[in-house]
Amino acid sequence: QDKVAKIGVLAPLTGGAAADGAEMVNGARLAVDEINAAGGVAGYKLEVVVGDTQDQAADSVTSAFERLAGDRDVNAIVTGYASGSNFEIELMAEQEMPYLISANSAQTRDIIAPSPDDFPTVWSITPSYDAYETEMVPVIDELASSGKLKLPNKKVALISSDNPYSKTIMEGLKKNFEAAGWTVTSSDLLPFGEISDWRAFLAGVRQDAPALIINTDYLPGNAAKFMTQFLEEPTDSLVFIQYAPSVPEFLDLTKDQATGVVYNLLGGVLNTPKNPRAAEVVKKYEDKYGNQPGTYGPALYEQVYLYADALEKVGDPTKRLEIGEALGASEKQIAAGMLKFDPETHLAVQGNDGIPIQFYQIWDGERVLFYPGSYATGEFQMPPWMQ
Amino acid sequence: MSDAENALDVVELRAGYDAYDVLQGISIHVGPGERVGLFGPNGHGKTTLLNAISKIIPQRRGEVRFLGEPLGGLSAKQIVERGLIHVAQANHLFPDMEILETLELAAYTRRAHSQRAKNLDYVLKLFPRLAERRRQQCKTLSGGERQMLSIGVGLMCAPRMLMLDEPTLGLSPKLKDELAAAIDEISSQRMPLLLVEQDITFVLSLVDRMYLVDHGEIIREIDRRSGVDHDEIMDMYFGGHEAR
Amino acid sequence: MTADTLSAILVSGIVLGSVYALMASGLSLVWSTLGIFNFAHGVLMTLGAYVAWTVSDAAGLGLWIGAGVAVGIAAVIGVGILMERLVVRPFYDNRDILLITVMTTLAVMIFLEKGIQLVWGARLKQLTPIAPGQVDFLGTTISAQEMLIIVVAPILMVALGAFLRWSRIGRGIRAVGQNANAARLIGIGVSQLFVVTFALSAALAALTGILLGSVRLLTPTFGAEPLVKALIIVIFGGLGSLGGTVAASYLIGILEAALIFVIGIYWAPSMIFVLLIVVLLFRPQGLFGKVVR
Amino acid sequence: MTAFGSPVKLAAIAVLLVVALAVPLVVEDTYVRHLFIIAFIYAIVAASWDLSLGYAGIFNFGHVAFFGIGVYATGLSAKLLGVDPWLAMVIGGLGASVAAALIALPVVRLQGVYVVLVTFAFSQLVLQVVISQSEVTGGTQGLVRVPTIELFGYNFLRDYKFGYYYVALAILVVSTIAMRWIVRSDFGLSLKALRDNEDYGLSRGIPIGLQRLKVLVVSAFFAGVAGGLFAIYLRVASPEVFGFSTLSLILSMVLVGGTSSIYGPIFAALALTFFSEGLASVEGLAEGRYMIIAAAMIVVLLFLPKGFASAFSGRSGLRRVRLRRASGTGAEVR
Amino acid sequence: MAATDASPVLLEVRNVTRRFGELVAVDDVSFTVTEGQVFGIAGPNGSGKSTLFNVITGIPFPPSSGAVLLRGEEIQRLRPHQISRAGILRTFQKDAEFYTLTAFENVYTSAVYCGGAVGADARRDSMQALEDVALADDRRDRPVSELSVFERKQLMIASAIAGRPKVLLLDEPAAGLTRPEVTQLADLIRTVHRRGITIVLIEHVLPLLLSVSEHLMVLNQGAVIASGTPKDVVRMPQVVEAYLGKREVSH
Ligand SMILES: Nc1ncnc2c1ncn2[C@@H]1O[C@H](COP(=O)(O)OP(=O)(O)OP(=O)(O)O)[C@@H](O)[C@H]1O
Ligand SMILES: Nc1ncnc2c1ncn2[C@@H]1O[C@H](COP(=O)(O)OP(=O)(O)OP(=O)(O)O)[C@@H](O)[C@H]1O
Ligand SMILES: [Mg+2]
Ligand SMILES: [Mg+2]
Repeated sequence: QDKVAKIGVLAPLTGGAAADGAEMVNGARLAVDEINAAGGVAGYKLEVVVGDTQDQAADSVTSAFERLAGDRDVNAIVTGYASGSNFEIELMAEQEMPYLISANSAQTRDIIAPSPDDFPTVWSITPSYDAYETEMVPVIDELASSGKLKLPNKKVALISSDNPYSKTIMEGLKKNFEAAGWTVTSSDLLPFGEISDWRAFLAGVRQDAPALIINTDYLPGNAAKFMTQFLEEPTDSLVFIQYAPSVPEFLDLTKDQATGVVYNLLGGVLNTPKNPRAAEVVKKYEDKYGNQPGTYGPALYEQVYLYADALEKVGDPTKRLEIGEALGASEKQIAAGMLKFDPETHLAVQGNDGIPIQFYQIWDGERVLFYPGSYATGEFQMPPWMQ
Repeated sequence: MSDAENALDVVELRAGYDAYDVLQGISIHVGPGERVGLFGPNGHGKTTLLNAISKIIPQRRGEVRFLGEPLGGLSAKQIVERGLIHVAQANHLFPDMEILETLELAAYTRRAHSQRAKNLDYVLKLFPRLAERRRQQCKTLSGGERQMLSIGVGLMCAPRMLMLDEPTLGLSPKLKDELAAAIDEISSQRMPLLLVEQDITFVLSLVDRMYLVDHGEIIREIDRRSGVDHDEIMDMYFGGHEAR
Repeated sequence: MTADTLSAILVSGIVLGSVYALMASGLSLVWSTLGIFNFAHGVLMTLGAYVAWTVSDAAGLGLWIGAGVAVGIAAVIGVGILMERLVVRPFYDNRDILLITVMTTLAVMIFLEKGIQLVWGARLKQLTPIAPGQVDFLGTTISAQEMLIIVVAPILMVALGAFLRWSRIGRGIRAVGQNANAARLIGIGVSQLFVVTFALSAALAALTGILLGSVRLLTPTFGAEPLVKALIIVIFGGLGSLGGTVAASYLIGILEAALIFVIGIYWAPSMIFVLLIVVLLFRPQGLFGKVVR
Repeated sequence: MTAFGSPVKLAAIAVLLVVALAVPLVVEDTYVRHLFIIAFIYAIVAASWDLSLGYAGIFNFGHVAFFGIGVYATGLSAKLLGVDPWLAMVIGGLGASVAAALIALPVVRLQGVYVVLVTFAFSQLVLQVVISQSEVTGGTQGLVRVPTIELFGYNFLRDYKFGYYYVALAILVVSTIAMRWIVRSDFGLSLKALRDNEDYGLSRGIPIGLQRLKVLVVSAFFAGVAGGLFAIYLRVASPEVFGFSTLSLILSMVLVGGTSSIYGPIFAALALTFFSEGLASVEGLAEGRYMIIAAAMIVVLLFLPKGFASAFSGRSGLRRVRLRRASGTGAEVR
Repeated sequence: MAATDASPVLLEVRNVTRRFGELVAVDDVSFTVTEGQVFGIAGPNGSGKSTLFNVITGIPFPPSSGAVLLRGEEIQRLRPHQISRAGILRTFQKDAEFYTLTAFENVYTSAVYCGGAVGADARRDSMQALEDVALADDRRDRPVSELSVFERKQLMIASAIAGRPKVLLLDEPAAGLTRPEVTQLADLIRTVHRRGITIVLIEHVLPLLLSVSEHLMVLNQGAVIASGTPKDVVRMPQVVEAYLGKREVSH
């Protein structure tokens, strides 16, 4: 009779983010089933228990956490994201609960960086988002200088919705573009949530006809609308949309309208022949659940494996501090790249030999990875409306 | 006692609110073309009786027949279609509707609809005030005007029998007289009438026969032709505590 | 301001207004006649759109969109009728019917919303437009589906208004809401009309959902934002008047479009709220409500 | 009607109180204690909402905003201004009261459902302000690491929620007593009177505007304090508190509990919290559980249209059978 | 206790008009009520009697123009509850009560908010008022919704008395009552009057109106068409024509 080590999964199963939540649970289950089929770890069978974070309100998250933590057999918790603020990190630290998290790495860093030693069990498999702000200009420059991208001018229009993720990126981009000598023609902020009408913004854009339009709002529905309305009267501009095009249904919603759109990802699945792990995970997921995963399915899958490795090393799930330590020492090729943690921030290390930033262009329903060159699966092309 | 000829037969009817019966098995009848009064102190079940007959509240036990047909299985709507019309006590009608609209709406059943124009003329002639104010909303009417409209609405329903619940409530003396004359005229065309009223003079001027109600039961039946006058009735009822 | 921007604002305002009119009129129908605020109105929209999607989308049955529209509306009418039976009728004669039905319809909303999530999942979906392509309207390009909404909304509103004002049943519906017992006494079948009203309102909800489902994206909470907008418009327009509701819809639609242009999309909704409060300070009975005391 | 201090009721409440005091001694499970704390907080919000919604008949849809203002006023003053967290909770209450006074300006002039619009618009405005002032409030991300309370050096953080349980219970008991006192006072009577008939109330000298203003301010204070406790206990202030799910959750506590009752919403808050969390631990019921809860709420209202409160107060949905009917015969009245 | 011509004026209505759009419901009406008087008002349906009460009390609306004076001070600009507190209390033609409160609480509320009494005083005042109307038995603890028509009318008057009125405006208190009840009501009005409360009475039930009023004013179409002692007024042709009809009036 095997002993049981339960892994808590915090996931928004109901509410607006339920699609993400389902994927998180699926990813974790996939890994747990596999590990158990292979005989478990260190004499333990793994088991998933789910805590529903609902709309991610503080009390829902805390209740879900307390329910998981109240179970003696739960000695680790994994999640894509549990709350907008990541406040639960402190609860984890108080109980010395091993906690692996994916999104909101800026919040994670803000909480952990001032005193990393207080959070020995909390680790983020997503790197710092700084690269979102810093990498854009060099990549565009490279495309332009290689002649793949012909820019009519050096103007950029930025738009973001009012959430910390999008807003921070937009502000960072603005600074970097200006420093590089670009003219930022607009940098509007929209309320966060569903936006069905982008026409007011697009009307302004059409007047300036900037070479580059960057939308950092990350909701896929909004992004789909944005593309549709942009294409009603397109301008000679490269369109970049943050994160949203990486979500599987973005392609279903926009169909051929998405061809030519550029996006980038940090900590997303690095699906390229150079990183076979990614293809393997994605395939397993598709085989089991019948649909393509986004970011969170593979992320949770990897988190469970990281935990299993740590458990293997320590041998006893109740030795939480040791498990936390083992987690922090991980060095592993995962679906998103090469994972190792920065002891100062507890975030994954970013970079081409760590978790790289990936630039994609959508082309005929395919996602073409064109940067960094070392991982590239194809070439950037001028979008159809610019040709 | 009852026969198929009767306009209305109520046999051993029980009805009430919530858990208790107000009507403890009441029996009355209205003969063909007969005018019958119901008289009794406040709160003793007269309104409840009319409500139960017209199915505003359920009939719990007993039977009600209109023109020989049992009403047990019918809905309030079907009863109105048969022509048994109940003009409710202090009815506030439809607050946001205009007078004319209300009257037109009142001819809702198919049968009433076909007589709409004629009845409307009659009502507006009977109550010229309603004609003057045809565009005024019901909720702004004065007490008496609202009472006129309630009666008018009853008439618009093309009644074959009328049940009036305190029709003179809040009417001026002159209008009361006019209303009595009008009711007299309507019912003299052999339209049976069941009249609930506290103004004993008014009742006596109109009915052929009356029932005295007390605690949800009939305690006495009086035939007008036997020549009682209102002081006697008052005596019967209130044991000498007569108004001056 | 150029003629171009003016027309863009106007067109976008008319589109918004038409959508609002469709949403609000169904809500207002039940509210202003029966005195019941149907919190589930938004989720009925969602349901109609999802059913239509299942029937017409390639991932579902893949039938013609017309079949989707028909089945969607029919299904939602059925749900509307069921709702009336189960969560409204038992409280007819209750003095607190307004508050109780707030609760019961809220419960129905939660029930259906979670049910939709269970059945269809949380991923975004989009309906095929009934009218594909784009058209030019007042010098601005919009999708043909939006044009369809612009055309359909006023036609439906006029029809509904005429129905309520002039038809026997329409007048009966209004009467029932104001005084059910008085309505019974003139031969109106009160429960039948409650059902008719709910069915009509459900049909409007479904149609709105289907029209909107190809302009916006479907999620289980698709109907929530429209519900809030409709709530605001119905009250603002002045209770008990369909005309007021429709006028308020277009007014707020155009105002919103103009505000988005002038102060941006970020503060426009708040500005509208501020304006609403200010207007109510001066017209406590709503914009088009009549003062009667 | 409330049975004024009936001994049975008093005894029942005393027993409940003793049980409530004993819970943490028996229940060591942190999770259950946590649920109690959350239920206590919502109970205060629901019961205080009933002051304006049930007793005064004001269609106030902004009560959750008062709660949210309490959350933020407390969170901000404790974290940014370094106010002692105990005091910060009071500031939360006061902040909510000030907001209520502001919103009362239009509300007292409006009739019936128009109040819904203004109060709802108000809560959306507050939300918008909170989100837009992200330098201060943390915007959509929220405000984390709100300081926690301390009492004579007692550490509330690693005691398995023992301390917070009693703090929440104490605040609940004190506010329940205060609210019961209010509704049974002359002021409470005048609120019910106005709800029944405004014009008649005016004709008996009751100042409508002033009473409404007072009840909004007072009920907001309780909601604000509850919000303060919420922020301090969870150590975070985030904008979801203004959201529709919070609104519908607490509204269902009020309505299922029974309007015009203080105890009803409190019991409903406990029942709903534990019922929904109980279902949450059943495998595979993530979405399904809300459907069950929704259906259960409808069933409760079908059998108890006046909510839980009517089940406790002898006066259930069924009216007392009156043996003596309303008198009115000439013989009786003399 | 009847008022004499020498009694000081308590309530004065001066050129009061109330319009509803085209309609002039109260048309330039002026009259005075002296201290201790029982002042009757009659008139056909819709002649503006209730509207007159409305504009005097400000519930629910003030006059379009004109002034209302209580003991020589203009009050038409006060807020409605202040007018009530100043001593003008009214009853309503349609049912009006706090229907979820008990009879006692109905009266008590008035004693507190209008009469300005507190605590034990308010309770004593309320009990006294209930005794005055003969409702002080166990019916006082019943919710109003369980009281009969007549009991509600008694209660309405009790709650007015508890508010310590200077002048009491009664709008058709006898509507729907049986004769013995009307008699009782007349006695009740006399009792209240003896307490020194001035009364203005609108009534269509003539035996009541004529037996208690000292002065009678008749309105028609919003305007005063007659004013004087009841005996004189009921004989005036315009009154017979507009209001009484062919009816014989015995007094
Ligand atoms: N809707 C109701 N719910 C509960 N009880 C009621 C209701 N309506 C009337 N009653 C009670 O039923 C009894 C009979 O009332 P009903 O109205 O039938 O009397 P009535 O003889 O018509 O008197 P009135 O002269 O006052 O109209 C009364 O005791 C009354 O309180
Ligand atoms: N808000 C209003 N809008 C329009 N007309 C109104 C309004 N209120 C009252 N009226 C009209 O003003 C006139 C006077 O009404 P009022 O209620 O004063 O009559 P009344 O003399 O009390 O009659 P009754 O004896 O029938 O009660 C009536 O014709 C009435 O219809
Ligand atoms: Mg009656
Ligand atoms: Mg009147």
